[in-house]
Amino acid sequence: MMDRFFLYCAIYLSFLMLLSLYRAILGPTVLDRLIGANAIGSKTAVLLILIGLIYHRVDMFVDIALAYAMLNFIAVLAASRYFQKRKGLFGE
Amino acid sequence: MDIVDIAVAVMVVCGLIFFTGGAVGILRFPDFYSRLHPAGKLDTGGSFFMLGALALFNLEAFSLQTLLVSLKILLIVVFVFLSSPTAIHGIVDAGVRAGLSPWTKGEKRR
Amino acid sequence: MLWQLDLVILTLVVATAIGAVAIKDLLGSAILFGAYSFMMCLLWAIMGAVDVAFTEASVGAGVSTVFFVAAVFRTTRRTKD
Amino acid sequence: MISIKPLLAVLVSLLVVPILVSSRTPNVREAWTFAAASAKFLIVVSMVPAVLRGEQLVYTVAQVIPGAPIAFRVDPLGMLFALVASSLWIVTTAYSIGYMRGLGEHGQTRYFCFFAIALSSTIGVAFSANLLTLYLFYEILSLATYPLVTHHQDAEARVSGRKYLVYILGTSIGLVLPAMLICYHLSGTLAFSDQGFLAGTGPPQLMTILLFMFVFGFAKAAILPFHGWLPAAMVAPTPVSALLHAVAVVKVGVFSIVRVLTGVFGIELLSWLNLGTIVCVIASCTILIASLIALSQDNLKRLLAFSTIGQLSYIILGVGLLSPKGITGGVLHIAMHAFGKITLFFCAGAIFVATGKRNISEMVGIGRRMPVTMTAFFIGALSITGLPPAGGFLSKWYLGLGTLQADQITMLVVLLVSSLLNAAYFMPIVYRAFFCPAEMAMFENRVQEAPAFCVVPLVLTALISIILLFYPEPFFSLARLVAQGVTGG
Amino acid sequence: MSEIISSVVAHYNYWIYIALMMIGLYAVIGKKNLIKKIIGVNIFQTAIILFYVSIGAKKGATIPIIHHGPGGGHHETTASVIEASQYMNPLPHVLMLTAIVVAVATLGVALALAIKVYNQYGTLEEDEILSRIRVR
Amino acid sequence: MKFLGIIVVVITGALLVYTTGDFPSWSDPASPASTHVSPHYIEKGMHETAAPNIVTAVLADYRGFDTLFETTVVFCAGVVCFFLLRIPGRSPFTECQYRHKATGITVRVKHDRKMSGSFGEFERIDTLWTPHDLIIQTACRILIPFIQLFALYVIAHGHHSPGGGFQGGVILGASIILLAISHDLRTALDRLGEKAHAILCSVGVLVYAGTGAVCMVLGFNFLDYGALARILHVDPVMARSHGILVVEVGVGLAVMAALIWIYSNVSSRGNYDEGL
Amino acid sequence: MSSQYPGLLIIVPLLSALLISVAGWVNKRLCFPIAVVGLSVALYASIGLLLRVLAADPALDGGVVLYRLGGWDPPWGIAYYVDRLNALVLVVVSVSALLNLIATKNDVRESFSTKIGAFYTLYILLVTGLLGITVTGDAFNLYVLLEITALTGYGLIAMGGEYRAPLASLNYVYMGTIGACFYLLGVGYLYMITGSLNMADIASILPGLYDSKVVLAAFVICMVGVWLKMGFFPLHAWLPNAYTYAPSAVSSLIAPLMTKVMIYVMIRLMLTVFTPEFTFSVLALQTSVVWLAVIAIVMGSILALGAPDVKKMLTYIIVAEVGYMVGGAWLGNRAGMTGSILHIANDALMTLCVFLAVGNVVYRVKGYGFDDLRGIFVKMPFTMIGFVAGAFSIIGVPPTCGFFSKWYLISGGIEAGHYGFVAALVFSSLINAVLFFKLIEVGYYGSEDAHHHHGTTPVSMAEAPVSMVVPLLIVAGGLIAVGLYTGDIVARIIDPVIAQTIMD
Repeated sequence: MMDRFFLYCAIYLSFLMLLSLYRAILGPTVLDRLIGANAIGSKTAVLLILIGLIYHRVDMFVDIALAYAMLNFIAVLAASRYFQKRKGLFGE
Repeated sequence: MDIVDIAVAVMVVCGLIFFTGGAVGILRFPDFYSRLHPAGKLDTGGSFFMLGALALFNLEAFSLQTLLVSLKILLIVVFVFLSSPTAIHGIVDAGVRAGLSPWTKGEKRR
Repeated sequence: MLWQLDLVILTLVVATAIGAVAIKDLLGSAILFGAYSFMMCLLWAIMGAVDVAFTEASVGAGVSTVFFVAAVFRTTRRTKD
Repeated sequence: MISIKPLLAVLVSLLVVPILVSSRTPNVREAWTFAAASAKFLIVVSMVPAVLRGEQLVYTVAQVIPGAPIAFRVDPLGMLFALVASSLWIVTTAYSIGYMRGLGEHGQTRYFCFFAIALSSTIGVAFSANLLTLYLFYEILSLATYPLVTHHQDAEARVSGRKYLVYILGTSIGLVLPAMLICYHLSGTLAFSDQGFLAGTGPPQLMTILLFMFVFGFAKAAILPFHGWLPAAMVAPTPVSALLHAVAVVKVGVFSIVRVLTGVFGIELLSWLNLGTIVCVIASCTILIASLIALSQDNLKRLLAFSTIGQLSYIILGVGLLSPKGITGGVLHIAMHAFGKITLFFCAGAIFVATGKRNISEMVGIGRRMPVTMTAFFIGALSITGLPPAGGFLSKWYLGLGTLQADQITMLVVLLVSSLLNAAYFMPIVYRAFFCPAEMAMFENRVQEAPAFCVVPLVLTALISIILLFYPEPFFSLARLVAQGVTGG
Repeated sequence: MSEIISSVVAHYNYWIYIALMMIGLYAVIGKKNLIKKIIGVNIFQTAIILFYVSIGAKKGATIPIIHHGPGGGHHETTASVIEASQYMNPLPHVLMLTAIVVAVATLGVALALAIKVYNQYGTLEEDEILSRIRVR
Repeated sequence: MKFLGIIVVVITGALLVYTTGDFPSWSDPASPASTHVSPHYIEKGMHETAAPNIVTAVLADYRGFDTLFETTVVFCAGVVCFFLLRIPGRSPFTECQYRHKATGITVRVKHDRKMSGSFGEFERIDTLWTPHDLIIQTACRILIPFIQLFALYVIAHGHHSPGGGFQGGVILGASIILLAISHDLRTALDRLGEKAHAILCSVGVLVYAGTGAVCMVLGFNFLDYGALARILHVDPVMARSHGILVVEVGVGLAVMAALIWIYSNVSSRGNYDEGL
Repeated sequence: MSSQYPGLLIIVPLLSALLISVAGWVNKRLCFPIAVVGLSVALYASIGLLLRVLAADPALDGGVVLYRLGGWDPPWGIAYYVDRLNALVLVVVSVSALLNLIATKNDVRESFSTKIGAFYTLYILLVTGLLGITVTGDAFNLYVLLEITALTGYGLIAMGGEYRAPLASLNYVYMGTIGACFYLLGVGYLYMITGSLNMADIASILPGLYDSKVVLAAFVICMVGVWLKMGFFPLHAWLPNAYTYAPSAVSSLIAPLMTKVMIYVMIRLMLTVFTPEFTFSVLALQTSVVWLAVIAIVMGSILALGAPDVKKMLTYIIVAEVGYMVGGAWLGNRAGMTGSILHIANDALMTLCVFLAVGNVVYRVKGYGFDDLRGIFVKMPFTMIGFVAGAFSIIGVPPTCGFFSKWYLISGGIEAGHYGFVAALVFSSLINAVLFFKLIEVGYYGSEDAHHHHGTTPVSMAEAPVSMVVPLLIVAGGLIAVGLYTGDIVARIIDPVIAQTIMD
């Protein structure tokens, strides 16, 4: 029962990812894309745990999610660093 | 259907609502700075509720191992709480340095 | 074996891939490529390949996007297609 | 009989190349060249008795392809050719020394090295036991003579070098190689045998095509229309022209054609398919056209070149007659023409060394100043025209007999007409050299004979040309053996 | 209905892998920007990884890590009989770990090369580079 | 080019889709892939290598040779990036400015001479100086030790849960990259200098290949960890398990160092001056 | 010890590469000796393997040396299979690599002075990868090794100091990666249908599955991948630039070996994994592939005619040579396959010879345009002897080895009745002759202004150092020696390989 519930939750979450993806693909500026990607990332970590629960092997998936949570923001930081170094938003 | 399951379901639904809000906010808010708000707050909150619920659910069959797993899930929450605001801060900083001006009412959506 | 989730994520993956290739901004491409690898990671997890998912998670989130951003930073964001 | 002598005969001049390269003074270098030439000649001569006894010396170097090893076989035809080439090398070496020193040419070491390599491959062609080995040495010869032809390294040499390579390499890669492979595919072997190995292996049309591929493919034989390289190659220093374009290169071409006709196709197959006539027609066309062109030449060496083109086809004509006498005559003509033509070239070179003149029109009255040279020239011309007392008469005689034997009267007419033409382009030179009025002579008193190194060889070859009429051994016996072998009688 | 779904499910993964692969291939052939091409190459590689992992999936099986006792560590505590059908096929996973690593390594090298190209020509567009070469 | 691309893509895609008709259906337990070789790994792997994570067992033992070269590929990438991009010698700036963090005194140093001794108290300020961002730096300073700890856990726990040398190595490398991003490339390189990570990279692969070579010296085949039983005084199965661990450590080292190497070259265009 | 030869073959170079990498940071002078030692051991091991394989009785165990890595039995672990075919390729690879290493020592020391450790590391790893590809019996392992060679190749090529090198290398990255991925995909198809990755195991399972579309697709995809990697004609676009703009020490390693090893892989796939029966009778691709090869040969030759400099010309010749070998292998008869295998060895040697010579010229003259070659015969006589030997071999002049493989290829074409292929081979020989004599002429005649009668203006001799010339001359001598031993090589090494399969 709970499995089914979690499965629907997961599908719903992936639907939400689609919404964020819309922003990530069409977002007018790069920073909007960045927000979209970040949102996708935070949902991914949750989805990983959900999948682990559905598999009944959450002890195996939790490491992945942990690593994910740790590393997810490196990319975001890196991308934001791009602008901190006095490079413009549009073009060079 | 014991009490824990219900609690878990409620928390998960809460988390989903947060996430929905976040997603809709990211989608619908007019400009970059306002979109940061749902991205920063609602997603973090959603993660908190969802992960908390899952940690709780995991504890149902209590053992040392499941406790460890639950602690790890909580650790993820901690990490999300630490890293998500930092990331958002970085993005805001980038936006400011890139010279993006905030949206004011009446302007076209961006 | 979660074929329902599998179908949804697969569709997302294709959308992300098209986006990453089509966007006329290399930094955006790099970011979307990061998102693409998140999706891939999920996909591996769904199909039960935990080790692959772990690798994809650490590589996609931690390293390859950073490399892309660094390379774009050192070259240019401009692209004609 | 297995013997390493054929290999030695090939290798002896190759082995001397490193010594030549490293030798410090010209004298040492030339001494070594002489030594190699003599050694080669001795080795070749030492095999003559065995060949005359009817034995064949065989030596296999490497098994490269099943049915086609790199192997040597000494038979009468090869022996005859090797004897001519190796004996003339000695003479030419002496002549080269005189010529090159006389003109102070550059790059003499290179010249002698490639000369040695060319001679090696000539002997290799002569002794090759199968088509593959023949092709191998044929190619090496083509490549080794390129630096000799283009020795002057000027614009003219560049043009004629290109022409040379295009003709020689183009035909050998484009025609001979595929033809050889088709032969191999048909019969599974490439080894020459007296009766040929192609009989009964393929349809007549294919045989005809193969024949054309071979005859035109060995472009060194300068059969029309693949003759263009030969006059062009006359830019080379005269000893090169002499040895290589009167003896080695062109004779290798002719020799290869003869080898292929007799050893690959076999007389029987040729006569059955009536291919001999085709060969004869091709050859006679070449003879007549080349002689006519020669008539209009003013440059002496070019004239000699066109004469060579015509004379080579005599040999092919002789073999193409497919009659024992004709083959004897053709094969004998290899030797006779070699001695006659080399004399002529030597004379041309000697004149050039002594006077710097190249054109016939400038040689009026030269006989007074250079009597020895011009006498030798006269003898050579006689030999080429086929008149006694020179050796050429003998081979022409046999060729004539061959046409009768083969019942090809047309060919006899061709022979006679071409002999007349030969006389027509040679005799005016001799006449003007000796009998022109003194006031018309274009030379001053200080012109005299070329250096001794130049003169002695040409006298020698002229004498041999005469001697060969009266004592044609061992060439005559060898030629008869060849004819006996290939016609089975 | 369920038959249609099952037949779609039976090949859906393979179609998607082909779609991804073609996206990558198109990016490599059709795009002119060098970094876009690198992204294309990477998508191509992940498509193949997707294909392999799809091979390895097995219905009714769990992830290829054997259930072992809570003490963890010693093999004596394992359940005595392990059925192959309980666990997923580990081999494609192993292969794909290697493939991912290779992909990352290739990515690094390709980016380094792209930077070098940019240093030399000042642009990443292939046609501009070619015109610059021609001018030179 | 675009048109050609579309044609090629459509044709190739159509051919590939055509062949999917004969594929065994997705996740079919009876497909050949699941029935020929892999059951052996699943059923015997645990008994033969004492590693519950079959993927690790196959990766580091059954197909350990693949993994050796996989590590070598990463090593290669590091060397290639260095080879291509690194500009040897001093940075082009002849004069550098350092600021003492506590007092704010600015020191000029000629020819990029290193500040001796208490370098940590100074920070470099010059045209390439990056803005000082307190929030990010602090957050990262807190997070990095945990990330590294977790990475070590992942390497060591590869037998029992997903993870292993490669994943752990990537996380370790990523932590240092995070340091470089949040602070400065120079800061990261002060922790782990160029020479150090270059040598570490090859040492990592050497650990792996050396383990195999030790087996060879002991008279077994290359990478046959059973040979280690003699050295470690355990039974061959446990020896295999330990062998896997040693190898994973090597992989982790190599991957970490290689990623840092690639990052520092790519992000600084080879002059190791200023990172992203 | 001798049972460990296959292990030594790969491991010692690998270890030496790692040690070089360390030594590059400690003491740069150690790099070269370590590299020499590593490759010498590899050479020793490969010769040992060849002898062992030759001594093995084909009837007994198929004449195959089996080496189980990690001690696991083949379908589960990775195993090396060494039979006569790959023993031959092994020897060729290790000999060429070692000679090139020694020959280019001075060049490398001058052009890569600061990164000498990295250079030799990549060099040895490249050779390791090539050796591994040759020796491995596992389809996936081959992919990994392929990537090693590719990655090192990318790095080495881009470091030429040439203006266009990085772009050429980057294009190579795209095409090489796509090619390797196609190969990987093909292996995946095979794995899906057979469940195995071991080549011998796959070969034993496949015969029952010949009518499956998946096997067909696997074969075609593998072939496309391999063709991409070897630069077979329509897929060759990356090759000329990459090989031309590579530094000369690298192009003389990569140009001879990379494509040849890929052709070996193709032949291995055709003969061992998919049996000839499948390749030639089930598939209807044979004629079209040979025609493709014909186009490759013709186009390669024509493009070579229009090449602007020496190296470009040689690379287009390589494109044509790839056509030779692919066409020969796909003729579907014994002679063609023999020629193809023989040409792997021969072409490796002659390409090595020519590229070494060009490397020497570049070392002295600092350029490889046609104009840089003026009067080169006087300047560098020994180098040019080597060059001419290699050129003759490529043209196909007996007794150099190039002639004999061409012989087999042409006779295969005649046997198969494929006269287009025969004509293409002859045509390309002629074009090669034109090309090389163009070069030789330029080198022979010296500067244009020397028109006067007695030759050229004197040019002083400036030969490359002995360490560069001697290996070149060894290779040049080897060309003739291999040519003379063709019979032995074919009878003892190549014939048994083809005999194991059903091909007549």
